[in-house]
Amino acid sequence: MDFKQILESSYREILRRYIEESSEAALYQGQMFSRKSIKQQISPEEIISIHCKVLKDLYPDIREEILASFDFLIEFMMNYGLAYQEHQSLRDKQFEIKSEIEIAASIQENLLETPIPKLEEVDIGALSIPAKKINGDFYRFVEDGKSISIAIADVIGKGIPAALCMSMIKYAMDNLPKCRNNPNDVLTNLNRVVESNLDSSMFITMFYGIYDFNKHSFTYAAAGHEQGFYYHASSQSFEDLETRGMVLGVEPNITYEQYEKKVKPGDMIVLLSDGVTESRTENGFIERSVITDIIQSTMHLSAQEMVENIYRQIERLQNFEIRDDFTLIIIKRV
Amino acid sequence: MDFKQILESSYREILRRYIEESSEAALYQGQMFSRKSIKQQISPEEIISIHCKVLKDLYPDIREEILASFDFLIEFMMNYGLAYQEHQSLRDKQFEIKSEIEIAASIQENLLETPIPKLEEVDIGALSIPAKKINGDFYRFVEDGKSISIAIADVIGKGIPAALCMSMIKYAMDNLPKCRNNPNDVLTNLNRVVESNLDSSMFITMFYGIYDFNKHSFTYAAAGHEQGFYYHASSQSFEDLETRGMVLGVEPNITYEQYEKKVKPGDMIVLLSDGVTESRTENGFIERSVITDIIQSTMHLSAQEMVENIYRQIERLQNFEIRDDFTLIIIKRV
Amino acid sequence: MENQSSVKILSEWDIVAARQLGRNIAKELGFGTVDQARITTAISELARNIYLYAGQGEIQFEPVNEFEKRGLKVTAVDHGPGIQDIRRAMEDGFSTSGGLGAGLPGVKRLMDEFDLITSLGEGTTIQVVKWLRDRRFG
Amino acid sequence: MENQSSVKILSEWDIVAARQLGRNIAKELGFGTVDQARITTAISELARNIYLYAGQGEIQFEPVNEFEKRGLKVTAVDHGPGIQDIRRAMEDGFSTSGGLGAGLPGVKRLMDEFDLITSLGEGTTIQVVKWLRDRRFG
Ligand SMILES: [Mn+2]
Ligand SMILES: [Mn+2]
Ligand SMILES: [Mn+2]
Ligand SMILES: [Mn+2]
Repeated sequence: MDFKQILESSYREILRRYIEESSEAALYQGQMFSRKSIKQQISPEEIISIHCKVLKDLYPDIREEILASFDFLIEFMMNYGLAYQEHQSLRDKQFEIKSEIEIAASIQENLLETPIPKLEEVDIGALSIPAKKINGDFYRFVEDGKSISIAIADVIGKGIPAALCMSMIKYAMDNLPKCRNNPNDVLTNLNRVVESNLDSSMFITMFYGIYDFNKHSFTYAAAGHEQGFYYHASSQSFEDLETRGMVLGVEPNITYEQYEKKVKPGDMIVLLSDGVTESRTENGFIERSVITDIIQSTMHLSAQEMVENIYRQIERLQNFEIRDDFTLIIIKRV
Repeated sequence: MDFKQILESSYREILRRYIEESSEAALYQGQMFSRKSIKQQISPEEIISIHCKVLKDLYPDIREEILASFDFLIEFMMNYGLAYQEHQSLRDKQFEIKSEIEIAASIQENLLETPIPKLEEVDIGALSIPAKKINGDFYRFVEDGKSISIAIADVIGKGIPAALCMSMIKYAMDNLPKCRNNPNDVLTNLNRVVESNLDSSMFITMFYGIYDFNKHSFTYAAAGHEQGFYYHASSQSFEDLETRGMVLGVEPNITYEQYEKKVKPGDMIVLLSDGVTESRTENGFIERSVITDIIQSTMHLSAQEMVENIYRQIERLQNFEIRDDFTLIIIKRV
Repeated sequence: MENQSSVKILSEWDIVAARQLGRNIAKELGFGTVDQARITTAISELARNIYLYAGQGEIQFEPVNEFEKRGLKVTAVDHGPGIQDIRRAMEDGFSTSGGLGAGLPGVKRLMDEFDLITSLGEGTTIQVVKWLRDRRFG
Repeated sequence: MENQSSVKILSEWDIVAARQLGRNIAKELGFGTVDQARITTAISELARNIYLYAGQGEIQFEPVNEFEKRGLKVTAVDHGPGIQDIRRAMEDGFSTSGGLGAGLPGVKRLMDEFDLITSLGEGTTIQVVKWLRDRRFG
C-alpha cells in the first residue's frame, strides 16, 4: 500500500473523529500526521482533494455546489503547491552550497593559520571570529629573534569574496621584498599589490606594526584601519593609537606615515578590527569607552585569556548576534 | 483597504462565479489571482479559512459538520504554511549567497586574468569555461622575449574551495624562485607550496611547459594532469603528450620527469583539462579520438578560433550541460 | 492526425480555450481532479508564455500510448524570438515567489515528461506528457 | 498572578491539554480561527520540545495588555539540558521538510514576539506573544 492510500484512509479516520468529538486530541493527531505527509512530499492541493473526497463519503447528500467549490480551491492551491515543491529543491541546493562554503572555510583556516608566538619579553593573545562561516579579517605574526611583526587586516565585504582577497594578501605578505623593518614600506608595497590585482570595488584596511625586543619600541603604520589602544601602566589610562593612511587598493602610489611608541613594563598594545568597536546593541553602537572598560575588567588575566574574555563580554552585549568579523590582539610587555 | 480584505472579496466573487457558471474562465481567473496572494505572502491556511467563510456566506444553511471540517483542514495545513514561509526565507538567503558567488567569480577573473600572447613565431589560442560560476581550472602565460612558459592547472573539486586554491597557486607562481628554465623544477617547487599550505584533501593537477623561440623546442613536465596532444604536420597525425608525475599536494618531496619536443613548422601542441576529454554524452564519455577528429576539423582556423570552435562542438555533444570546467590551449608553430 | 486537436493562441481568451480543451481531453482519458488541475495549470503556463513572449502560437493535444502506459501529450509551438538563456529559464526561484506563476520549472514539475527545443529568432517548441496512474487518485 | 494559568508537561497527553487550554484562552480573547490554529501550533511545538528534550516542564498562559494592544503570552519553561547551539536551533531548513515539525523558527513565525533564555544544564525558557489584530480576520 503506498503512502497516498495510507494518507487517504488515515485522513478520513482522523477527520471523522474530529467531527464527532470536536476534540483537541484529533486536531493534534491531524497536525502530527500532516508532518508525515510533508515528509512524503504530498502537495497541498492533494490534501484538499482528499478532504473533498472524504466529505463526500461521510456526507453523501452534500450539496453539489460545495463539492464544486473544492475544485476551485484545488485550482487556487496549485501555485502554492508549486512554490512548495520549489522549496524542496532550493533546500537541496542550499545544502550543497553550504557544504562548499564549509570546505572553503576550512581551507581558509588552514591557509591563514598563524601560531601565536610565546615569548619571554611580551605576552601575546589573539582571537579572530568570523561573523559568517568565512572570515574577512586576518592577522599574522612573523618573529625573527629580535623583533616580531604583527599584521591585522579587514577586507571590506564579507563571505566568499573576502576570503579570496585574504588568501591573496597572505601570499603577498609571505613574499614581501626585504623591507620588513619599516611598517610604512610594507604598506606601500602591499597597497601596490592590492591595487593591481583586485578589482576596484575591493578594499582592505590594515594595521602593521613591529615590536623590537631590544629597544622595546613599537613602530607602526596603518591603512585606513580601525584605531587600536595603547595602555599606559604608569597612569593606568588608555590612549588611542592614532594613525593616518589611505586604505589599500585605492591608488597605486601611496606613502604611509610611521609612528613609534616606547613600551614600558606593564604597558599594553591593543589591536582590533572594526567588528570589535562597531558592535551594535539594541541601543546603537558600543562606545569606545565601553571597550576600554571591558579591557580594564580583564587586566588581571593573561593576554590570551583577556581576548577570549573580552569576546564573550561583547558577544553577550550584542545578544549573540555577531554582525561583523571580530579580531582582537593584545600585546603586553611583561 | 489592505490586501486581505481585497483577497477575501475577490475570492468570494470568483468562487461565486465559478459555482454559477462552472466555467474554465473562472478557474483561470482564480489561478491568476492566486499568484497575487502568493506575492502578498498569504499562507495556504488563510486561503482555506477564507474559502470556509465564503461558503458560509453563500450557503447559510451549510451543515455544521462541513464547517467544522474546515477547522481541521486549517490545522492540517498549518505545517504546509510554515514550510511555505520557510521557502520565502531560504529564497532570500539563496539570492544573497548567489550574489556573493558572483562577486567572488568576478574577483577571481580579475585575479587570474592572463593575456594571450601575440607572437610572430607561434599562434596561440586559449579558452577556459567554468562549469559553475567559479572556475577551478587555471592557465597562465609568461613571456620573456626568448621563450614563453605555459601553465595549465585543475583543482580537484569545484566551486568556492577550488577558487581559493587557484588564487593561492597564482601567487605561488608569481613568486617562483628563479628556476623558470626547467618545468620539472617549477613543479617540484609548486608541489612544496601546495603540500604545506593546503589541507590534505585538496589536490591540483598541473602541466607546465616552456616554448623556446630560438631552438623551437618545447620542454614540459606534468603533475598528474590530463595528457595533451602533439600534432605532427609532416604525418598529419596526433600523438599523446605522455607524461608521468604525482599530482601536487600529496607528498612534500617529489621530483618530476622532464620531456622535450622539437617543434617543426605547422606542428601543434594541444593542452587541455580533463573537462575537455571527459565530456560525457548520453552514450558515455567522448573518446579521445573524437576530440582529435574535432581538432582536425578546425585546423584551417587560427588558434583562437580553433579553441572556440572546438568548445562549441563539444558543448553541443554534451547537450549544453557542462559538468566540469573546460580549458583548452593550442600552440601552433607558424 | 485524427487524434490531434489544437487551439491557436492569439489573445488572452485563447488561454482559457486551451485550458478548457485540455481539461476536457484529460477528463475523457480518465485523469482525476488533481491531475486535471495540474495539466490545466501547465497548459495555462505554456499558453501564457506564448501570449506574452511570442505574441502568437499554438497548443496541441494528443493522447499517447506507450506499452501499457496511456497519457496526454501537450505541445506548445511558437515562432517567436526563442529563449536566450535556457539554463536560466529552467532555474528555480525566480517565477513562483515573485508572483510570476509557475514558469518552466513549474511546468516540468506538473507534468511527467518535458522536452524543449528553441532557436534564437526561430521560435520554441515545448512538449510535455502526463501519464495516467494505475489507480485513479487525486 | 490571578490571570495566569498553566499546564504541566509530563506526558504526550499533556501536549493536547496545553493546546486545549491555549485555544480556549485564545478564543475567549477574540482571536480568529487561523490565529487560534497558529497559537495552538506554537504551543504544540513548545510542549513537544519540552516533552522530547527536557522530559518535563510547564506551559504558562497569560493575557497581556500593552498600550492599546491586547494579546496572549505563552511561556514554556523547563529545567532540561538547555540548548547548545542557539544560532543553529534558530536556523531554517532543518525541521519542516524533514517532517520534524515547525521547530523554533516556525514558532517564531507563528507568533509576533519571541524571546529565548537558555543555559546549559539549567534549562530553557521561551516566551512568545501573539497580538490581537484590529479587525478580526482569519
Ligand atoms: Mn570585513
Ligand atoms: Mn570589519
Ligand atoms: Mn577541477
Ligand atoms: Mn577537471
